[in-house]
Amino acid sequence: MILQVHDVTKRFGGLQALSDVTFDLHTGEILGLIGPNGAGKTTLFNVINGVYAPEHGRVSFRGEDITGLPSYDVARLGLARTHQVVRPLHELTVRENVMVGACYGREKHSLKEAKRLADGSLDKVDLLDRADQPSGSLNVSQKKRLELARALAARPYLLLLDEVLAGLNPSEIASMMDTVRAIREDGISILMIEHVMQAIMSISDRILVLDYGTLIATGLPEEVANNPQVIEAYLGDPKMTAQLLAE
Amino acid sequence: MLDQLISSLTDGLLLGFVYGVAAMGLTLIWGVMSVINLAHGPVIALGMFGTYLLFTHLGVNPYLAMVPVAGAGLIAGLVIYVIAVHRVINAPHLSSLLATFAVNMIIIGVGTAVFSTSPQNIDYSLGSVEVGFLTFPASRLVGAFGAILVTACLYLFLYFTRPGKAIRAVANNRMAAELMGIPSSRVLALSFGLGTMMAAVAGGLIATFFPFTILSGGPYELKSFVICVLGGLGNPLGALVGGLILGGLEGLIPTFMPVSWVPVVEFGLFVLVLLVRPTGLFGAK
Amino acid sequence: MKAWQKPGFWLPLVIVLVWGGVVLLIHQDTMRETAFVLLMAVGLASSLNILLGYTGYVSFGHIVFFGLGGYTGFYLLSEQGWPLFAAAIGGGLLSAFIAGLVGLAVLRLRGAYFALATIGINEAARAFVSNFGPYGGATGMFVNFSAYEKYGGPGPALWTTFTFLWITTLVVLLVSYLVKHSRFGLGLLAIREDEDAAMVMGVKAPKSKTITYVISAFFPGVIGTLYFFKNGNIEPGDAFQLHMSIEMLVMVMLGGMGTVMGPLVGAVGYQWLRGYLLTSPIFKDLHLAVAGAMLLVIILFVPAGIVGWVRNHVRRLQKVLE
Amino acid sequence: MAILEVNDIASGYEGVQILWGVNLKLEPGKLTTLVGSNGVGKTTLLKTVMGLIQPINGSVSFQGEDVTNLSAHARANAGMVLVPEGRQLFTEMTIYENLEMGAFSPRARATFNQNLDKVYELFPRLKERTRQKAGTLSGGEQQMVAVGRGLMAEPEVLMLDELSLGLSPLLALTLFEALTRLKKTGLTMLLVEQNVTMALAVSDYAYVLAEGKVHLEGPARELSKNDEVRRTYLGI
Repeated sequence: MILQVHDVTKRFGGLQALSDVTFDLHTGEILGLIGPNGAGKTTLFNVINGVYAPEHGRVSFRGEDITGLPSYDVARLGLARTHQVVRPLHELTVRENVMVGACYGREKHSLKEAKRLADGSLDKVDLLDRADQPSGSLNVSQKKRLELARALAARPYLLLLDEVLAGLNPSEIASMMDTVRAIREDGISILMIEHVMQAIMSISDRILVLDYGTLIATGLPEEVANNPQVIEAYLGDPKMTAQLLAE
Repeated sequence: MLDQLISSLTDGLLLGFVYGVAAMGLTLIWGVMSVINLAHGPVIALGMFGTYLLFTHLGVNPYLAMVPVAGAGLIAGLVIYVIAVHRVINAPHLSSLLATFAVNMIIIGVGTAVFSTSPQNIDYSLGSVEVGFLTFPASRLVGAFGAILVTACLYLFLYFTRPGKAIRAVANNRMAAELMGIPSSRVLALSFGLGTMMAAVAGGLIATFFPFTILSGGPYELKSFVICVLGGLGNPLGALVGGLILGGLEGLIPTFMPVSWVPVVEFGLFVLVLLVRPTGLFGAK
Repeated sequence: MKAWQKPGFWLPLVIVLVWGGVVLLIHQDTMRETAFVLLMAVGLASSLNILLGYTGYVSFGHIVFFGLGGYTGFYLLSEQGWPLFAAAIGGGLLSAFIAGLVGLAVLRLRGAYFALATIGINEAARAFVSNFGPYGGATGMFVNFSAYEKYGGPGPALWTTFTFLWITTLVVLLVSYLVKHSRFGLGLLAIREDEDAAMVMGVKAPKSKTITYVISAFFPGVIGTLYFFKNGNIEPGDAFQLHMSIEMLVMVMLGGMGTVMGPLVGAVGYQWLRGYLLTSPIFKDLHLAVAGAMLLVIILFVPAGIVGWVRNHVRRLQKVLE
Repeated sequence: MAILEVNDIASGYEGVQILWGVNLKLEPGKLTTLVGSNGVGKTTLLKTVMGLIQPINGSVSFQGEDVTNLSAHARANAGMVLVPEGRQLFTEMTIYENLEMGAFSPRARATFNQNLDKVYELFPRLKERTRQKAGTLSGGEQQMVAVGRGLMAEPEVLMLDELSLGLSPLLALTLFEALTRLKKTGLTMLLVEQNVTMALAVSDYAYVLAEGKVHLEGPARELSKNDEVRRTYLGI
């Protein structure tokens, strides 16, 4: 068990963003996290990696309680993530961006060593030929790859991926999926948020479904896809629609 | 002892009203567009000189002179906004800080060349007023009334007129305001104009109390920072209360310790409030 | 490639090295005075740039460290009889210490709030020193004449001070380069670009920012001691001029923030312009207004500064101008 | 004739192109729905239509006139009104003031009182608390204010971005009911929704956006039976 989330609750003002979320992530697993917009998926990520402290509940990573630890300490334990809205460090080059990940990740590397590692992870995501360009000049798909490379360079045990496929075209999606699979082959566990259903259903070992801050379903992809509660969360309640039309 | 305490407190509070007006201009601009106007001090000084020139050369009553001074302040603000501020409104804070500071340098530079730095004063006395054992210059009382009047006008403008409400809407959510058909750029320019108008009027009022030079706006700009932070940046009514607190402190402190400690307390408090309650003493958390 | 093989590393150092060397060789008083003002500007602007340029935090009251350090160094030298070198280091250490104390708290503030707080700290320090007996209160201190004798009288003492300033400036530029091109500096640049993302990557932002604040406060303290020793007296009005703080910012912006060369170019350019305007018969009275207008043009149209602009437009010079 | 026409719009932000030639037409008096998965560019399209984002290519015409170069506030004055995603209320102002700001444009001022009555009739809950600050309301009430504010602008076309986002099913239902009542008044509307079933049920015509282009279009009733829509959403 690499990650255990137990009874996590997070509020913003009066809004209940997460309520009593509990799940485990097995070592080497790809766990998909889905749910409609505003369901609390990114908030859950933020609680796991220490951007927010939960009001209630526990997060433990590789057997260690990391609840409430600042995000930089969590990162140094070997938990890396990407952001939904890509956040490259604009004025730095692509390579320098990835070097930040290597220098401050799980292993503390010198600049020289970080450079070597950075080139390695850039190669893995097919960005090596852009290494010397300023990261602000990349297009969206390259920025997504850059974020991934940056997270990989930290040599994490667990990777949180927040919508790495959003905004990509089908061929880009396919190659990104290959990259994600290759990362898992390297022994890194993955928790990923995704809206591109076909992709997440095919790549995940298990799926979690979040709706209004509550886990409404957990299971194998095909189970989840046929769960009436999940369909309703995504497409709306057919009974409610009938009621609306009746009026 | 108590008499003295009350009298110096009253003195400070009366002055505090005028500080409040100066700070209100700064806080209005911050509240609407998140710009700290470092040209605030020189505009205060221009208000002083405007009132002085109208009085000395044209013989206009200094209080009446404040009407054209206010108008000129509004126009000056619009011009400053269009030339120096509009292009950096969405840039990092450093840009707008330095752009308004550049305006500060230009005003001080031209002002020094025109007016020199020798002190001037408005030679117009209203005598003094006695209330019980308290005696203070009548100009202070009129100044305080002027300040209350200006605050009331600003409040009525912001809450009961269309342009005023548009300013609040733009301050609150510029994109939504634009979607509702409010021309946000023009509203920003108007807000900046109003902010400098308040500074000019405050300058005019202060000029009736003390001698001044073109550099005299600086200390009031610093005081305005303190007041805005006490009252919560972006909160005009908070600025008035903050002004009273500062004026009160300035009145009270000298009865307990040497007057030279006043700025230590003021700026110490300023940094403390920024750290502990950046939304101001009465702002929401 | 080793650091000394890179022009970005040695170019600024060689410029200052040759410049100071020439002044020492020619040994002319007016030339020394001009060079003193310029090197001081370079040193101050470069120190500020270590904070402003690398972390993006806008310190509007950075002159407080020049004032506090200057006062302390001056006191040690004049009242306690310390040698100039030790007193200057003492002044720098005091500034660094204060920055460490204040930094942890103030650096939590972001953007304009941080800028305002630094103004407040400067004003509070000025007011405090005006009341502080050992430092001479509002009238300040005059240098004890015996302090000059160690260096063979007032004239030679000025040359010694200049030499120290020259060395200090070289050290600032060296440190500026080394910080930028270190693992630590990479973390700072990450903070500048996106502090929250940097923390998620493992950069300990609070600690890194405070260390940087301390470094960028140390040198103004040293320079302050040298400057006020040269002047022979110190008073609160001169030591904590908000105006000088902003001039430092302008120099950094003019040259290009976040580069090692930028503050050097900006400081020399700004001081040269200022000197020219002050002596020109046409602009003499309007020098401040003209400088303001130029600043405005730079902010509005060349926000990257001179060095930044050149780097962005002439790719070949990117390696030369760090 | 279409009241609003989007011709071959290419758009994006921060140098990232998201839309690659979108065509759309709104027929007067009809409710049109735009659906598509997350991140496909629905909000970008609405923002481009309103002039908050300048398109890379293409044009927008409204009532037969090209408005591509008009500012957002000028378009609002002409009768194009967007109820933006995330409500974007004036949180520091009261409900009444929010509605008042909705009627800022000269064309809306004349009918202020009638529109106010209409909004209060549609959402009686707002009338009870006109003096309450909008920021203190619940999510559903905020959405009512947002829609109400849009209606106060006397729109010729009302665009609604993510009407039911973050609302509980019951509140979503309330808002959809309001939508159907507005439809009966003959208002032209463009709805962006993630609740596809409900959106298609109330709409006349629908567009499905995928990969930055219009992927499918047709009468809503037909699309609601189309398996392809379902597939884009659930990946089955």
